[in-house]
Amino acid sequence: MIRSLLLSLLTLFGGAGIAAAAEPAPGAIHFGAVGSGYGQQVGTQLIAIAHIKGFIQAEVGDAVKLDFNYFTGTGPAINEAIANGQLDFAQYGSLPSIILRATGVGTKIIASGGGTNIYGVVRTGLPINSIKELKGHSVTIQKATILHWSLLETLKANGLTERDITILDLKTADQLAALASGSADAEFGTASVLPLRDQGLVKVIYTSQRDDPRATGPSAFFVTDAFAAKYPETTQHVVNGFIKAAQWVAQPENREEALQIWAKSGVSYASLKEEYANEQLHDRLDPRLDDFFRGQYADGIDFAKQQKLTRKDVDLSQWVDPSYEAKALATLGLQNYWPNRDVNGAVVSN
Amino acid sequence: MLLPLILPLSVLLLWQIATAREWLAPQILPSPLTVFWTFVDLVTSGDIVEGLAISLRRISVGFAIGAAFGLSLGIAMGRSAKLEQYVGPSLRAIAQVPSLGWLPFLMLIFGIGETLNYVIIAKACFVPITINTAAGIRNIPVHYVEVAHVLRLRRSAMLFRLILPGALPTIFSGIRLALGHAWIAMVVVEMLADTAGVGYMMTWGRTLFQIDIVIVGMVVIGAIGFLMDGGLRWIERRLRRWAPVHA
Amino acid sequence: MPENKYDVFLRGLAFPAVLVLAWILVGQFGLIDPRLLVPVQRVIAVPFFDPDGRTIWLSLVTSLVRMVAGFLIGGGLGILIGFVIGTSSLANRLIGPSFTAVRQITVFAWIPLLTAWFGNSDGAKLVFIALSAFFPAALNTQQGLRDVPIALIETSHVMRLSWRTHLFRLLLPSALPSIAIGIEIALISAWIGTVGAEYAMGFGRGIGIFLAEGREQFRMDIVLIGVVTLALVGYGMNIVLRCGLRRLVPWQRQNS
Amino acid sequence: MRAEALLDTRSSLDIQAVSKSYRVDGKPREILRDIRFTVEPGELVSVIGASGCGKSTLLRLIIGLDTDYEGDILLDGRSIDGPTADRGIVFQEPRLFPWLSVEQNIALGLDSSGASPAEVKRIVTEHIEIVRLNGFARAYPHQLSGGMAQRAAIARALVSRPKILLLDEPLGALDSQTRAYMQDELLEIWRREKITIVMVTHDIEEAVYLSDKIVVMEPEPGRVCGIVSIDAPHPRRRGTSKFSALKDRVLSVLVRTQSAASAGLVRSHPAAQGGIARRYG
Repeated sequence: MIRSLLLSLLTLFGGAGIAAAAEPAPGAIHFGAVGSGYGQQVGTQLIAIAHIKGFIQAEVGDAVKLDFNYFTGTGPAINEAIANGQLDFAQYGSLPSIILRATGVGTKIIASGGGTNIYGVVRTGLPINSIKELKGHSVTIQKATILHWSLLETLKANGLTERDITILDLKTADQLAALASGSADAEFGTASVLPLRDQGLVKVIYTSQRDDPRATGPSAFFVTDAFAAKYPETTQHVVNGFIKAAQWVAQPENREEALQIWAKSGVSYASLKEEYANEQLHDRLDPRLDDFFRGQYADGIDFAKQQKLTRKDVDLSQWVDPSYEAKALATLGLQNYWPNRDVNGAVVSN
Repeated sequence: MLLPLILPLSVLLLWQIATAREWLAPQILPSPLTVFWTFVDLVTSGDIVEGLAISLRRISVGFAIGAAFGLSLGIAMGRSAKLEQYVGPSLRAIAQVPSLGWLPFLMLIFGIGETLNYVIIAKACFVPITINTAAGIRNIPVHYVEVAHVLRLRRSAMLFRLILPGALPTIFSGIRLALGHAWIAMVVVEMLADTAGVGYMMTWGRTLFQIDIVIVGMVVIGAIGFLMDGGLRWIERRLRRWAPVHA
Repeated sequence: MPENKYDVFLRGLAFPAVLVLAWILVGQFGLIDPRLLVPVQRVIAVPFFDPDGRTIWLSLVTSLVRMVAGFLIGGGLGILIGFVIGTSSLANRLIGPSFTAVRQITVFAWIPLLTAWFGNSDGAKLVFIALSAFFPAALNTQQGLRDVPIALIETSHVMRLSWRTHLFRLLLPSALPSIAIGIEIALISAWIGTVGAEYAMGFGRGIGIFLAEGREQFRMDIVLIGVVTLALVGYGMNIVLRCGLRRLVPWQRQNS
Repeated sequence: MRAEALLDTRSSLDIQAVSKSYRVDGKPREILRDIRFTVEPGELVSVIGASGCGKSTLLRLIIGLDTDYEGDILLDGRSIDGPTADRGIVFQEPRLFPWLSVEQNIALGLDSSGASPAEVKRIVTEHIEIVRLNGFARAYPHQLSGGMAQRAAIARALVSRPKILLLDEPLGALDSQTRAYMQDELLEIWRREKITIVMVTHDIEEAVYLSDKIVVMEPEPGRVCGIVSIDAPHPRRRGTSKFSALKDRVLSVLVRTQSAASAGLVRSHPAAQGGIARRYG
């Protein structure tokens, strides 16, 4: 009531410029994503490109302050921040977001964030060269993350189950210590394990990119229900910016600059280069909410239920809201820029 | 008297109202009933009992090791001023570094697992017990020491009749401090770098964003801390029956 | 045996000196994997020459500011609550048992709840630091007031002192040594709380995050310098407080 | 036969030109200067003087707590070296270990004797009777009155059958009634145990009432300024004119020295009391 009153007053005295706008612009928009290491406040995802290259700022206008937060605490930390209303948008891995959704905190999936390559490494000196040989050994991961999911998926693909190995649930830094001290024989991790290999501590026996693209860790871009309800137009602007960032990254001539941007986060340039080697960023960082994306998320939801990570069911169809993305693609004329993939990642149509 | 119950009950009531009226999202503040049923679940499923058994075993072993070393070194330092001058400053500096600071190294040396827990808990006990034992012995009134000399007490009598009972109050507050520190250190290690125990259960609750599990963990940790402290007070009272009772 | 202060000081240095020497030797002969036990000179150089290591200065300042803020809030509230339950028997019966019960919860166990409530923001950290400082401050204030000699309280009653005089001439000065100890412990707890909060909550700057990041990147030199800094700040604070508090309570005899 | 047994339990003490100084702030400060007197076997000798005259220091030298002095202290002709079983001491405060019961405290006196537990038990029980603490064997020190605690301390000093008993103002902290009673107890023990006693006191009446000989000291530095022999038989009657005359004699030796008259005796008493009150308050 009061706000609409104020609004009409504003319209009266404020002039015609914003008179037509049905919604007031938010003073600031808060974004969250996973960050790492020292260096600047920047991450290694699409959102970081949108941030540094100013795609979103350009869409929402300079009057709106954009606040980007990169969390070292990964999933749980972002969940907590969303639940506390500290974030309006976030890009992070599927499992933590499923856990949050299951508790009933309102979010919408508005774009895919692309996949993260997952590496399986073992301590150097151990006679283990394949996933099958992990049987009877201890593997360290952080539970309730895409790494957990990826490990179990990979085991399944190799005819092993959770019971064939010992899982040590540790945070990244502690995983290093566990490997270095010999408490753990193997680790499933992201590109952050590559420097360890370069130091000669571990050898890589598995990468999802090479061995099973479906086990590549999915991520998504979210908006909170509260924000989307209050600022539907701004939400659309943000998604437009996000898609523009994806389009920019997809162009081969920008690859080098993108890697440089991500390297500011503290993840080494060499690691990033290797993470995306032999691959088009166009394919890996596909923002489309297609069947492949939905398939991976559905897998994640099943997994979370099996592992008793969630108490309530998550209905994916209620959760994914493709309308913003569709509108953005139409606005930008990019309907056919990224192909449709089936659940296995194969291109079905264009 | 009902007076002490007023505050907890009104907090509980406010909590219930807050959740019933959804002042706070239930994900952030689950209702007291949810917490209660989670507690029942965790007890009947054996999760809590199992976690507690692990935690209590850790604390017993770690405490035993730390106390044994602490008492020995403390007695030696209390009796030899020279040893105290050599070791004392380093020990007090070590006391300034919280267990959290040691964690990175100890993890590399001992790996992740029970040894690490024992070492950290033992260290948490060792420092306060050593410092307090040494201080307790040094602060035994010189009056009594003179009596012991005049009576030419043997070494054993000196230790068991004068030094230990004389230093007992100080040693005991060291032990209580040590057990408190040990409990904290253990919860910290379990929360940060372990895969079992009550502390891990809480971190897991945080990961799953199930705050009811977190609250249950807090209550359990508080209750155990309370019982341990109460138990030690009781033992101390029994050991100090010679002391006049304060009104 | 004449005890020269200088001699005693040197003896205290003997043990750390042996340790450092062992460290240097181990490094020289490569007895332990240098990735785990970084050579001394590299650790010392880190805060000055390494671009990642140099962030320690900003981290340290951030942590100190955070600590002081949390300490002021928590310590202040602690003294207030301790004062209330230490002087009013009604308040003591009303709040005392709850206070004792809540105190038993290891401060660290609050972190998951605080992060759920306040996120990983500075707010959550501040609350945690305040909580760390609160309990020792409250406890020692209460104890100090409870231990005011009955004889003096009776004297005050007999002289029919006004509440103000009673408070400022008897209660506070008498409880001051205990309150001072409470402040000392509260500040140390606030420091540990600061590092712990940063370490466990992540996000932002601070010496705890510096440490956590060093670990995540497997930079033992950074971890080592972080821990040393942490210890030095704690030790330094202890010394400063001892001197400061000694002035605060001039009538108390100090045992050497 | 009987005479030999007596000789065995009594000791003589010979203090020869004993001097003692401390270093205070780097400067030497003389505490005792050229102390000389002898104690015959079985004698009860009091050392009296104002506070600060080094009475207690002297006792610490005799018992062997402090061996850094000039001159000689001979016990039965042998110079002493550290505490031994043939000398017992009772301090001004009882100094009972608060965590031990009365009987455990007394048993401490036999710790180094090598006596069997049964023997210890027997001797301790016997001495509890001597100091009339029957029924309090298992009491803790805080449950005893000042007089009872001091009797327990005396028993602790006696169990090892010392040849000489040193008393450092043992009754100083007691009220006057208990004190008078304890003086008689002490005489009784002295008589029964046939022991040599050296007692430090600041109470002239007490010295006159108990002693065979009174060594009068003056302070700064502590010196002997006179030795008064009391040859009256026990029990002595306090009110008599003879008793008063003896007191006057001792007093006259004391007042001869300026410092004792002005600063010493008059002020020493309340000051000592104040000190005690602080300690127990």
